[in-house]
Amino acid sequence: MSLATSFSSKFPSPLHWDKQSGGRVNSRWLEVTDTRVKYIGPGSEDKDAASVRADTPVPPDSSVYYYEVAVINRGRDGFIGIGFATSEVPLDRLPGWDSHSYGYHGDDGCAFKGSGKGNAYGPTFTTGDVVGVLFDRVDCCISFVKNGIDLGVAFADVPLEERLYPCVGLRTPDEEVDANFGASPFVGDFPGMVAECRERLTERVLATPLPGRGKAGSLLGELVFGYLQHHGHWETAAAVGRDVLGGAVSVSQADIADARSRQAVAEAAAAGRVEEAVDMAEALVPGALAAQPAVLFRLHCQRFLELVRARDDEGAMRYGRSVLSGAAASDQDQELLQDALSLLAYEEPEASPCGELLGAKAREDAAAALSAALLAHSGRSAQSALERCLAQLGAVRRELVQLGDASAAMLRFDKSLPSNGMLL
Amino acid sequence: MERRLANLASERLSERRGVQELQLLRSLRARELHVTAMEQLLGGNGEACSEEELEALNYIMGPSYAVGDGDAAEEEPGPSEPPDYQPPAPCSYLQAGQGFEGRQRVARVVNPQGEYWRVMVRIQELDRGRGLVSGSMWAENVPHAKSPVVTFWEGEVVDDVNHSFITAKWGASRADDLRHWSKFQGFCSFKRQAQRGQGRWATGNCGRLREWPYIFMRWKERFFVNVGEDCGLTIAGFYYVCLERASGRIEGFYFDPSSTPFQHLDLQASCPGAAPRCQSFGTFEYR
Amino acid sequence: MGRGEASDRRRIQLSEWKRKLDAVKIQKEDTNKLIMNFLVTEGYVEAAHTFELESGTPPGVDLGAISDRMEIRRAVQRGNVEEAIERVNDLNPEILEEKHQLSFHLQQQRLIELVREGRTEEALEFAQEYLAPRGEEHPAFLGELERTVALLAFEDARSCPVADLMDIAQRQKTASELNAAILASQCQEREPRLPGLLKMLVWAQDHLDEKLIYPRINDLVSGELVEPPADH
Amino acid sequence: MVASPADLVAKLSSSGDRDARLKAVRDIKNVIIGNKQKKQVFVSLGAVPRVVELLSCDAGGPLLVQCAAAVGSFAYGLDAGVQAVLASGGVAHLLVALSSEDEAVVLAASRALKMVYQSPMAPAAHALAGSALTRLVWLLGAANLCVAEVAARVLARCCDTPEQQAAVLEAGGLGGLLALLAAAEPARREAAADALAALLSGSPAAASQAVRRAVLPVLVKLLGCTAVREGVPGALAALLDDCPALHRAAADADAIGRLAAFLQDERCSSRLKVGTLCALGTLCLDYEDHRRQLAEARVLPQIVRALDDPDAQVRAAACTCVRSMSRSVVALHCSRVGADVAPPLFRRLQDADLGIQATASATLCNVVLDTSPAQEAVLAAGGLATLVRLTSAPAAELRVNAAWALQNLMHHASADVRAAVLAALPWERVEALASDADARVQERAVKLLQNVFAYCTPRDVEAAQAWSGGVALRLLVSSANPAANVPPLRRSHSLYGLCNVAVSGEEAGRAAVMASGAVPHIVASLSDTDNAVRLAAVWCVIALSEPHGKPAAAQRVADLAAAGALAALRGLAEDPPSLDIHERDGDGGGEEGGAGDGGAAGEGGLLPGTGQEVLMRDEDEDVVLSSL
Repeated sequence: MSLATSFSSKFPSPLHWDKQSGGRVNSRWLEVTDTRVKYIGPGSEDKDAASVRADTPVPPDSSVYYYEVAVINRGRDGFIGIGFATSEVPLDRLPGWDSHSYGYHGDDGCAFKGSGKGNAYGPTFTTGDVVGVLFDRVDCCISFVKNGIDLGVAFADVPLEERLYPCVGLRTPDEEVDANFGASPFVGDFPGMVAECRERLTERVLATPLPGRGKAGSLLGELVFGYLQHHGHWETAAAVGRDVLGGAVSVSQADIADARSRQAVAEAAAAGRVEEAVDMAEALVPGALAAQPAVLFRLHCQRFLELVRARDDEGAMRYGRSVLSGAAASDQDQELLQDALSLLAYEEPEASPCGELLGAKAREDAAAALSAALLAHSGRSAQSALERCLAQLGAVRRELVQLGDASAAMLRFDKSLPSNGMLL
Repeated sequence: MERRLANLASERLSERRGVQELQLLRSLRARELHVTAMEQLLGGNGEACSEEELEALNYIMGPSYAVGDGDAAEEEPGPSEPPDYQPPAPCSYLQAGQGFEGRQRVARVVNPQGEYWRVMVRIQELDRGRGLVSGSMWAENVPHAKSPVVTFWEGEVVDDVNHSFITAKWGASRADDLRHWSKFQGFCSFKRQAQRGQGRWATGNCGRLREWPYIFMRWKERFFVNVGEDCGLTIAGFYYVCLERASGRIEGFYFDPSSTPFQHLDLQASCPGAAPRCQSFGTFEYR
Repeated sequence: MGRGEASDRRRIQLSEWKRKLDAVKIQKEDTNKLIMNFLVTEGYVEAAHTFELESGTPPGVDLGAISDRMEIRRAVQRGNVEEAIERVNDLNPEILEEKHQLSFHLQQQRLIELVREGRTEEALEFAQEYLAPRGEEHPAFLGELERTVALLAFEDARSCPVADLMDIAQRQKTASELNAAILASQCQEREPRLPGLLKMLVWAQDHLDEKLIYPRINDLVSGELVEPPADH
Repeated sequence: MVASPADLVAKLSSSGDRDARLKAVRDIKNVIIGNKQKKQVFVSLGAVPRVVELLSCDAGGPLLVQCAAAVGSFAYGLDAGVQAVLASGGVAHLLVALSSEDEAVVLAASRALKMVYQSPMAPAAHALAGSALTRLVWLLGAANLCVAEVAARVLARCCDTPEQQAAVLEAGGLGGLLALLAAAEPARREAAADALAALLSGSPAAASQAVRRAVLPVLVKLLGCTAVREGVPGALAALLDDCPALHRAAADADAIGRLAAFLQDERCSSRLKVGTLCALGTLCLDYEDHRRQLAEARVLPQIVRALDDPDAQVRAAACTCVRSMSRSVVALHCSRVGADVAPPLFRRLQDADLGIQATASATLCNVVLDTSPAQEAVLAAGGLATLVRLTSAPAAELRVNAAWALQNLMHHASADVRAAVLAALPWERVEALASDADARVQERAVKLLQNVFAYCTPRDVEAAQAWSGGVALRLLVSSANPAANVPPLRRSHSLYGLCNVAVSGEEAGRAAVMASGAVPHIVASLSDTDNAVRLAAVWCVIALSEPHGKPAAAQRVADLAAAGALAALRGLAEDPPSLDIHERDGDGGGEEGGAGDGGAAGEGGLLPGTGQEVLMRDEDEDVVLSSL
């Protein structure tokens, strides 16, 4: 059913009309079978109208919802209403007559919203026509599509808190319609509609002004510069400082030296020369490790792992007992320790469940943790401003999506990024 | 029934001779439908319907009392197949170029101008497929108008396909429809086939309108051809119209909440200079 | 009202938020691509080259094409409009064919440069030969045309009422108009992606403010998290 | 500063020195790009053929690229340039270049072709050899979207004849175009839609429905997209052409309103006007409510003005549009078509372009109807004289329209109009039309005659007879003769003509018809196989048998009976029960209810009834036939 929503939803999507939804006397004027509805009442006057709701409302987390209704028979007068309504709306009138109810009517092509009097909207529709209904929760509007052609917005400012159900109403004899909730291909170009909605949204977002031009007058330049410097791409950083920032900033030799030595420490750790790394770190930023027991513990573990890796089981045992035991402060530490020790139980520790601890990844993590600790201790952040911004963006978006925000769900962060999957 | 038929036949036989009579008799026998025809020809003055007739009409037009009464639905579940309704068969008097002459009763009370206008109508175009008809209407000795006032109207033919008896526009309620249609005796007498047709011919018994001796229409004037909107006349309303196919007689009632109710239109198919029942034929086509 | 709102919005403390941040994994290669994309679209070819060497990030597009574009831009900035025109036409003849305004501005710039070099004779000839006809073709340009030709009327163009044309800023203007046109013709996005992402961040934070109280980044340059204000 | 144009041109064909030539071409290119005046100079110096020549000789990539660019520039924005390029066979060479190995050359050639094909003067690329075609189709999928777009633009010009369309489809153009239709950039989509429309136009709508339906929404969307709208209306018109099923859909999407808006825009280019007017013309051809929408859009002044546009294509398009509008009384009224439309229409009757004359005269057929608010204006503008003149026009199309217009003008003609027509139209012309080489004209002549005698008085009939020197009736009789091989349609109208004479001419008229030797034809026609003919014949009988009860009528009935009329009529009555009998009873009943005494039904009472009989039987006809 994800067909009918812009992305697969954890909520159910409408599948068919709800026979019972009527309740009131008029429901028996309708012959409801699955997605088909036919009017069999007297059809004399407005009070003979009868509507039916879908089994479930529009998934609350869908950004764009779409369904189609094929008019099988216009019946006597083709008083057919198609649209949405909340569960509170009584079903003895055509959609659009009551508040919290929206309808497009076939006989006059008018759009009704909470009133018995409609506004001129689109063409009339009749036997053989297929009418699509698009609920765009990003722009908070409902529009209709006739035989694949977009008729434009019918209702703007639709309050998103309304739990709208797809809804059709019939009014004169022989009127019959069949709905397609996505089970079969749509006549309208739904993916196209989603794409357009996304474009509109992206445009709006890109219209947001960027604050703070930054010290050197170029926010972007500085972020890029900071990033390059942070990761030690000195040459590029220099080039950016010169070309982008017009020489307003430049790479200080001190920074380079400082970073280089930090890099050396990290490299040592990454190469598995843990002791050496620790000593270098101590020399570089005295007290940094003492200040961060977790990191220190991580390094100890790494040391232990190196011993295991070197198949120096005895050494490992000894080291484990003397240094590691009792050094674990947090639960995470405990966990790590257990896994690490478990390695001793195997002939081929690499092949054991915790084998990956002996991989390069583990080393790099340790190295990363170490250099982060050093940075933190010398008052620098572990991440560049740019990375922090991106992380924030990811976190905020995730939060929005979880809160069922239609727009955020629609925004393709990955689309605006070089590679897919990032931040998602 | 049979007796009346026989009477009529012999009555005519006594007046006529030869092949023609024989043919007439044969033709009369040939069909049961004529019974109805006989009845409405012999009986029924053209005035409004009786109470019981109105009741029956209610029934036809979709009974209001039936709403909410349960068994109504049970006893008559809607047919699963949409019935094939048929439009009225072509009629000699309903085609492009056909003229009509007569008068419209403007007011019940006599006004200085007199209570009638002389009216001429000409059918301009007929689109059977879409059930559309259009034409122009000349009204003479209209208050404050030296020359005849000419309007152009567009109409719909009640054909059970595109248009039903229920107007549902131009400010006409179902009650208005009922009240006006009922003024046509040709409409009242169709209660005899009445079943629940909800404003169309009885669903159980389709195609009646095709053979019915009357054709029902709604004429809506669109604009004044030769005078301005300020000519003191209104075209806000529309006409309920009933054409008797056999004789080419047209009756109509003007409906406009804000005008004198039931202004009555009474026209006869006419052809300038032609003897009765004679037609002369023009022809034009859009290019 | 405002208070009511404030009170019913959930609060997320720094610690909890940090955990959420840690959950967001940012691949270095992605960020590198982002940087490369910035350098490329902005046309910092040299930096792009260096970055490719230093980080091993592929530039994705043919740096040659960019450097063409850059050289064209620089040509204008240097005042060598003729060279710029020739290069553009080699790159894509449609650009100057279809963008009358741009090609007018280039010719205008050409005149300005001639004036700058004091080649008044040529300038005059050029104006008649190349600028005047365009004025006739596109009356919209007439005003600008007259201003430009006015340069020739003064002894010292630098101190005349239309001296602003002699400004380097004028070159810049023409250069960037040209640059944009070329980018457009290469159906390459004019904007790098980085600003887009930052705008998204601003937008998304504003959006989330309606629903939550949480640590924000208010100063993008520093990227510092700001504790949510304690509510009382 | 570059060398003088003359020198440059000279250098083009300078001795073997390739680099010199390359430089020359490049210099020329750089001078002319975006510079109309310079183009003019070089064109008049004969540069184009030389550049094209270089293009043809395999001179290696760089030179080809420069040449292609130069040719493209020449072809852009300057008619003389386009002509020069076409004349020197540039297109063919560019098409060849498309197949080059060198991508740079392909790109350059594509761009050049694009420039060429932006001009309406561009040829229908019938020259396309199969290989070039397959190549183009292949290029539709080119990674370089510019190339793909160009391929589409060129293909759009390769679809003039069914053969070409077939060829493109054969080469698999459809798939490629549909793919391009989904592209992001409006320009590409427009190119694709344009090509698709061209590819489908004229093809049986049924066959291409699906594709058309797929294209329509894109085009409609593009209507709203200012960037590319130039070509969109034209494409739309082509797409909607003889595919009424789509007209509704298009109108649903408010196509009419949007198109009309284009016309209101002062800066509306000729190309845009042509496409828009054509599209509107197509949309308003069949549907009354579409005409009304257009009328309500209040752009008639613009449309009428377009009738006098300097650009012939615009004039033609405007004509078709006005013609569609004029096909309905309401539209004419609502859109205030009236006096103002007549003069330009007449100017168009003098138009150099025959097609325009034809459409203009066709439009006239509609605006001369007595219901048309423009009738007076047309007559005042000397319409009659013009129409009469056109009846002897060499082009059959014009004669048809002239006769048609006269027929319509005569329909329900007022006394004045009737008199005016008879005065302006010499009887010889009518005879000429009646014996015209073109059958359509003959038919119109008879219908005209039918109208001459319709709805009028005995004096009118006399006048008409006098006008024809008494032979009008004879003409009708002869063309009503079932024995002569006259198509049924014309015979039926001749019979109506006779009927009209009898009805309008009253006693004298009836006598004249009886004496005209028409009776045998009428009676024979009563049992004609053609329904319309029988119907007409019956009406003749009815007319002749009136006024019943009068001895003269009785005599005529007797004569008709003697000629076998009654037998024939009885034959008609012999058939399964149907509405007719009923109707006839109604008729008799009318008598009883009405003034006349019961007896008055008489012979006439039966005969008209019998008339109705047939009248009411249109769709029972086959049953009748089987029973006859």
